[in-house]
Amino acid sequence: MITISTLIAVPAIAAVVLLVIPFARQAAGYLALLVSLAVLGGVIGFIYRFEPVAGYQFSDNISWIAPLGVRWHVAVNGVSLAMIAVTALITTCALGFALWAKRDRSHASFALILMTEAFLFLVFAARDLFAFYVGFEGMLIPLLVLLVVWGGPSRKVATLQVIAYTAFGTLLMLLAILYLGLTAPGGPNFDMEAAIGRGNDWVFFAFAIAFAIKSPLFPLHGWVLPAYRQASPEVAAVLSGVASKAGAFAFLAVLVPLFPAQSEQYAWLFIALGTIGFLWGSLLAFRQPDGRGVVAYSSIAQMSFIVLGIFLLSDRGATGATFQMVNHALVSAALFLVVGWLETQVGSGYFAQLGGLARRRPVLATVSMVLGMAALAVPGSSVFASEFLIMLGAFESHWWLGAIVALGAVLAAMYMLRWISAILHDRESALAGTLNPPDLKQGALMAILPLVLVLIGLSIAPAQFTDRVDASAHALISAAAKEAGR
Amino acid sequence: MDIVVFFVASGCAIASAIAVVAQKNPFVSALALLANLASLAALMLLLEAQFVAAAQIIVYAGAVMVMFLFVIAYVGPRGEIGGGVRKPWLVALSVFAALLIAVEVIVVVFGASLGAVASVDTDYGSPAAIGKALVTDYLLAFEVVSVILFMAAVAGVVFGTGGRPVRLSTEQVLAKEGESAVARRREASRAALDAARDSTTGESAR
Amino acid sequence: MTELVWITLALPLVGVALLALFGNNLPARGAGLFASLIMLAAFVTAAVALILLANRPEDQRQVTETAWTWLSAGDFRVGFDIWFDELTALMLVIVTGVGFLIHVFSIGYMKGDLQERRFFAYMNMFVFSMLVLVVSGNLVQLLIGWGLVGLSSYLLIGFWHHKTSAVKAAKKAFIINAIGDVGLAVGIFLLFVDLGTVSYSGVFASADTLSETQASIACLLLLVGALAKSAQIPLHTWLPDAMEGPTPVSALIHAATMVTAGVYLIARMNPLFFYAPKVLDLIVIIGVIGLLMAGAIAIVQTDIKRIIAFSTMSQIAYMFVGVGLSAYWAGIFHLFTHAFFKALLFMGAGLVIHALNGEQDTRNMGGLRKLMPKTYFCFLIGGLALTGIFPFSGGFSKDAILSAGLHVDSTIGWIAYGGGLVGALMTGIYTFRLIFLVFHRRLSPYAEKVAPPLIKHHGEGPRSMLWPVYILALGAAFLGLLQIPGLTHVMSSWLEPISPNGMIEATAGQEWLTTLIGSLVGVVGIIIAAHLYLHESDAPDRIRLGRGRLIARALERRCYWDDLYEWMFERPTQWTASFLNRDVDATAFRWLPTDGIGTITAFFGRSVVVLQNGIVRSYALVFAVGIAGFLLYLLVRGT
Amino acid sequence: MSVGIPLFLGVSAILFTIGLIGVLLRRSPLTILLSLEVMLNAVNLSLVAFSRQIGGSDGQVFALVVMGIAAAEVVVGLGLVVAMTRRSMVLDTDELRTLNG
Repeated sequence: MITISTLIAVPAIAAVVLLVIPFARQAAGYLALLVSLAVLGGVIGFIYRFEPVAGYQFSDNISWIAPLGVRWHVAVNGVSLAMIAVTALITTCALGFALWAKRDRSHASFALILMTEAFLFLVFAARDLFAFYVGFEGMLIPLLVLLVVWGGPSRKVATLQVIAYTAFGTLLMLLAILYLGLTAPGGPNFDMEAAIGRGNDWVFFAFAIAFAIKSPLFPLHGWVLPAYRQASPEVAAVLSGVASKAGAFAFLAVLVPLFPAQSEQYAWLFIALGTIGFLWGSLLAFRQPDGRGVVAYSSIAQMSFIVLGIFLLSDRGATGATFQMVNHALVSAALFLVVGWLETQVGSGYFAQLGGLARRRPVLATVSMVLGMAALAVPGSSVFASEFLIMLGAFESHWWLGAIVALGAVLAAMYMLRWISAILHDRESALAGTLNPPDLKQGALMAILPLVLVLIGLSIAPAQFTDRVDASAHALISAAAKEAGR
Repeated sequence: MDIVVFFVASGCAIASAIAVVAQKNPFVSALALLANLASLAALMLLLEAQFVAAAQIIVYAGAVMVMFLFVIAYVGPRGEIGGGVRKPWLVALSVFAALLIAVEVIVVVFGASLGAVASVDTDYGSPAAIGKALVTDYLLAFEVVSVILFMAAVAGVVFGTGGRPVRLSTEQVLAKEGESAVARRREASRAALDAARDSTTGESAR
Repeated sequence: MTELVWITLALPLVGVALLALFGNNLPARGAGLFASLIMLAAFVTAAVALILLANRPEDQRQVTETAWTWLSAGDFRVGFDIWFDELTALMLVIVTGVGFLIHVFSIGYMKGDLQERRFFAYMNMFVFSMLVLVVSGNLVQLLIGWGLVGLSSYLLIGFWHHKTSAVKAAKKAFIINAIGDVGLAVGIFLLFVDLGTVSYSGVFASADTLSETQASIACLLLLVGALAKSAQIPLHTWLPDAMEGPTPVSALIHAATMVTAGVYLIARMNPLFFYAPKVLDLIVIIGVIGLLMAGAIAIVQTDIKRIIAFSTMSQIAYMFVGVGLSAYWAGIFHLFTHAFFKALLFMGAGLVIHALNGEQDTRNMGGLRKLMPKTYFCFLIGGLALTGIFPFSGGFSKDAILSAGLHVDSTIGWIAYGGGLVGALMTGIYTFRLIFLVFHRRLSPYAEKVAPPLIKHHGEGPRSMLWPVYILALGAAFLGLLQIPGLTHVMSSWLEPISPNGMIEATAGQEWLTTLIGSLVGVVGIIIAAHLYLHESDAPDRIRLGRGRLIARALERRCYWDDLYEWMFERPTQWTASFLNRDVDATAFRWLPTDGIGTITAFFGRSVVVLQNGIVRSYALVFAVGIAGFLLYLLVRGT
Repeated sequence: MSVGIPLFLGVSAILFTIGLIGVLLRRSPLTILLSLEVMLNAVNLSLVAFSRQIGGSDGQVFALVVMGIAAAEVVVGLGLVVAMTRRSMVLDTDELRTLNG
């Protein structure tokens, strides 16, 4: 029987092969695309075989580093499978976009994207703290290389900022993991099951800070803007789409189940930070001068909102947060690809140099409009469904909290409308008028369209998604919810 | 008798030490140091350390001071630089710190009772006794000192022979560069350093 | 029967999909024709469904059906439902019927625009959204329809997106409607928390378990949504700006259907509002203030579409008064007749604008009666219906609302009655001011230059534009006969079952009395308008610049609502956001944790670098001081 | 033995202080080296005095070692002075500030 390990191994092996053998661009691109499509197919297979109420499935549990008690223990529940699926999809689209954009030294860039995918799979599937750490830290390596080699003009500073932030967080987490693993009763044991409830406040916060940086949660979001601005579009898509979800996912699937008491005790803190971050990011997105800036701050807002949903420690909050993670991954990845496409065509992502692009470009207009409307959670969209659940959860815990975050949705409308009209509407800028960019088509469209279609599909029947993850999400928060007496 | 010798010798020692420190001309300072060494040798004789006293005279006055005088002669009038022209509070602090150390030591010395002085036989302080100690208990220290001395000699040769021998008097040097020129050069290099630093931080700030 | 409803719902969606995917393969004309045929089919199915429903016995006229579960989490489940009863059926027919006529009208109106396919796709999408809204069987789906009509409205207001003013108006409409959506959403949260359900049947069944406070708060929140969507005070400022959209859009969305959704919501949720009598009173008061204010503002406007827009706001305020008085059938009746005569007026205005090559300023019109007699005739019918002159449709429906106030016979009832009559006077004034300015008087120089050649070339408009106007004119003239006081009761008896707690219905005597007074007041208004505007005179300007100048200026600035919001919300938000972005976020969160740490360290390094001055003697001094200090420490410590 | 050991130590302290003042205040490297000699000799005196106090020869051996080290230090110091002179540098320690931060 095929397990999750296979899913992790395939892109990893492909990455190594691509890295070592200097394929030509086309060959490397199609090979990478083929691999990622195969992975996507595998994931779909897993989704069909998945039993929503059966807990963790498709597991492997073998000894890995015996003296330390580290085991290769991977398995998925509904939440992790959802994240794996969205990772596979976004990676495929990012590869497609990279192939279209014709990067130099492409075989290496494809290899690194696949490597990121493998590490992300490990993060989402790991049931052993050490393996989780390997994935959580390891995914940064290809991402940073992608950022620093294929990024924009200030890529080095951006990379330094990312390193400064994440190194701080993950070092704390490493200490916490070592503490939990080495103090396990009966010899070193890094299995997550063995760590449940054994942590103290310091260990809890060491994890929380690492996850908050990766998410990014409100006061630790400083690395986001430079990184998202400087990364090449496909890397920005992966970074904002799924790499940041690793942080939020870890809150839900690692922090809350492992530290039920602390999660309950400090839930107010994360709810407060999530609320502030939601409003903060929304307000700041409203003032950014460029397409990427708006998406970056909207990501900060949305990720803070997701963390808020997780720490509601309720069914609605957890399911809504999971759903929102998937939705936001799709939306922000697609938005970055669209903005990146614009940059390749117009040479600038700044609003002052865009505008009026809806004329004669129906495909671009439709795609951007659908994405923009999804991003501002127009009722009926899947993003609306997930935000509705989180807000309902917030309202159930405190009515005023629900009211505040609901008002935040108005801010989302403000900045997304500004994004839409600055790109599509009003007069054409001089630059866009002179360059007269073509409509979105073929290669780039093929990279973006799957994300849009999945979003539309999820909008038609969000329950198809929520029914599959509801039980898993509930299981993850149930211990902490029990602490709260809920 | 001893007490008279002690006071005369120590008075000479202190006076000559002050002369060493205060004299503008290094040549005079060196001569004052000779006097100081001699007075100390006398004091050591009072302490029945005959060998050390002799070594003091022979090694210091005989060898080290000669080297000093050679260098002073080599350097000539350029070695004559008056007392420090520094900020008054630094001078005050220096003197204060030094005097504080003196007072503290004296307080300790006279405040603590050292107890009875050990009685010694005539052998004490003789070359034989010292030599025996040097080659038995303190052999390692002895050898280390000799190695250090050797290395110092090599270093002296290296320092003394490198560079371009230019014979310029202090006045000439001052005329060539001038105090203000030195100051200006210092300013320039500092400004360049600052500029370099600002440009690096500025870039990363962007 | 439910199959027909599903088909009605699906048809416009199919239209959108086909137009979006294959629109480019259609000829420009074909898109309009296709969309209109879709609408015709939808109208037919809706009408058949209505007839089938009417043939059922009265106690079986409420059908619900769930297609699939839309969203679930824990014990929260909502389906994609239909809830088909008398009110839904009526709304379906209004939306598809008026929608069909306006689609046909648009074929002519939008001819020559390069983006007709996009226009018709948006129009079909709007109809779909509106149908989702009215057929919904639960509050979440209502909210979805609520949001989707807002989206369609945004797209259509900003249809000419190269115009900055249109884009701005579209954004404004969307954001204010988003505020309304939030109010509605929070109301839904509250109902779910209190009642554990969001379906209509569940809410209605357990509404009596709510305390009055709970019911009032929930109703207030729903009301926020209704106010935003229906452009009522204080969330009305988007509607006049929304006239930036093409005229058929104004007719369909901003007159006939979408803006009346608030009335529909209150009528639909009446079993809940029954438990919040204070909120109902508030609705009446908001309605009265709104109808007076909008009517007064309409008197001073110069843009033909804005005058009609303020009139719309005023008429919806009447509907609010009606539902606020628990005369739900009267509110819906007015909604029904209003859909006809207001669409008629908008389309008449559209004909005028079309004939004047896009001109909308009434000062550039005048004397069009002779050039466009058919339009004038239809417009006059619409104007009389709007003014509420017996026996035109608007008169019956408006008087039904006012007489309900008389029937209630409380302070609120009298406020409604008095306010409504004053409003009727204003309605007469502004409606006929508009008619006189546009159709009477002398031809303005502009109109004289532009209109005759255009009209000579293709008449008052293509047949596709004229026929819908004729049909609407028929409706505007005669639909009131459905409910002649004391004689016919089609409306009130049809809508009776939607309110389990009973409705207010005035006696025939009260209604006739109101009809008499209302018509008289309307005629007085017409006379005043005729006195001031029938012929060119400086009388209006004398009032405007003379004694009434303060009021006139306030009205021309639309009572300062826009300025108020700009200074209260818009600018502070922008300032705060700019401040946070430029000064706080950039320093505290982007600079401080990375470069900031380096810079601060370097700063401290540079401040202690003084010690490292390179002078060896200084080091010796520090050394000496250290030794002295250490010895002192040892001495003082003893030992 | 009529003179108390503390008196020797007191003299030693005074000499040490004088030397220290010289090191701290004078700018000429030659004078500084001479002042250092004064300090070292002061210490030598106290070493010999302590040696006498306890009656062992350890202190004296230590004093001899100090002398050796002092000689080495003088060689290096004077070598530096000579090197400076040969490079026609100003013989002023305040001007030697390449360590300036």
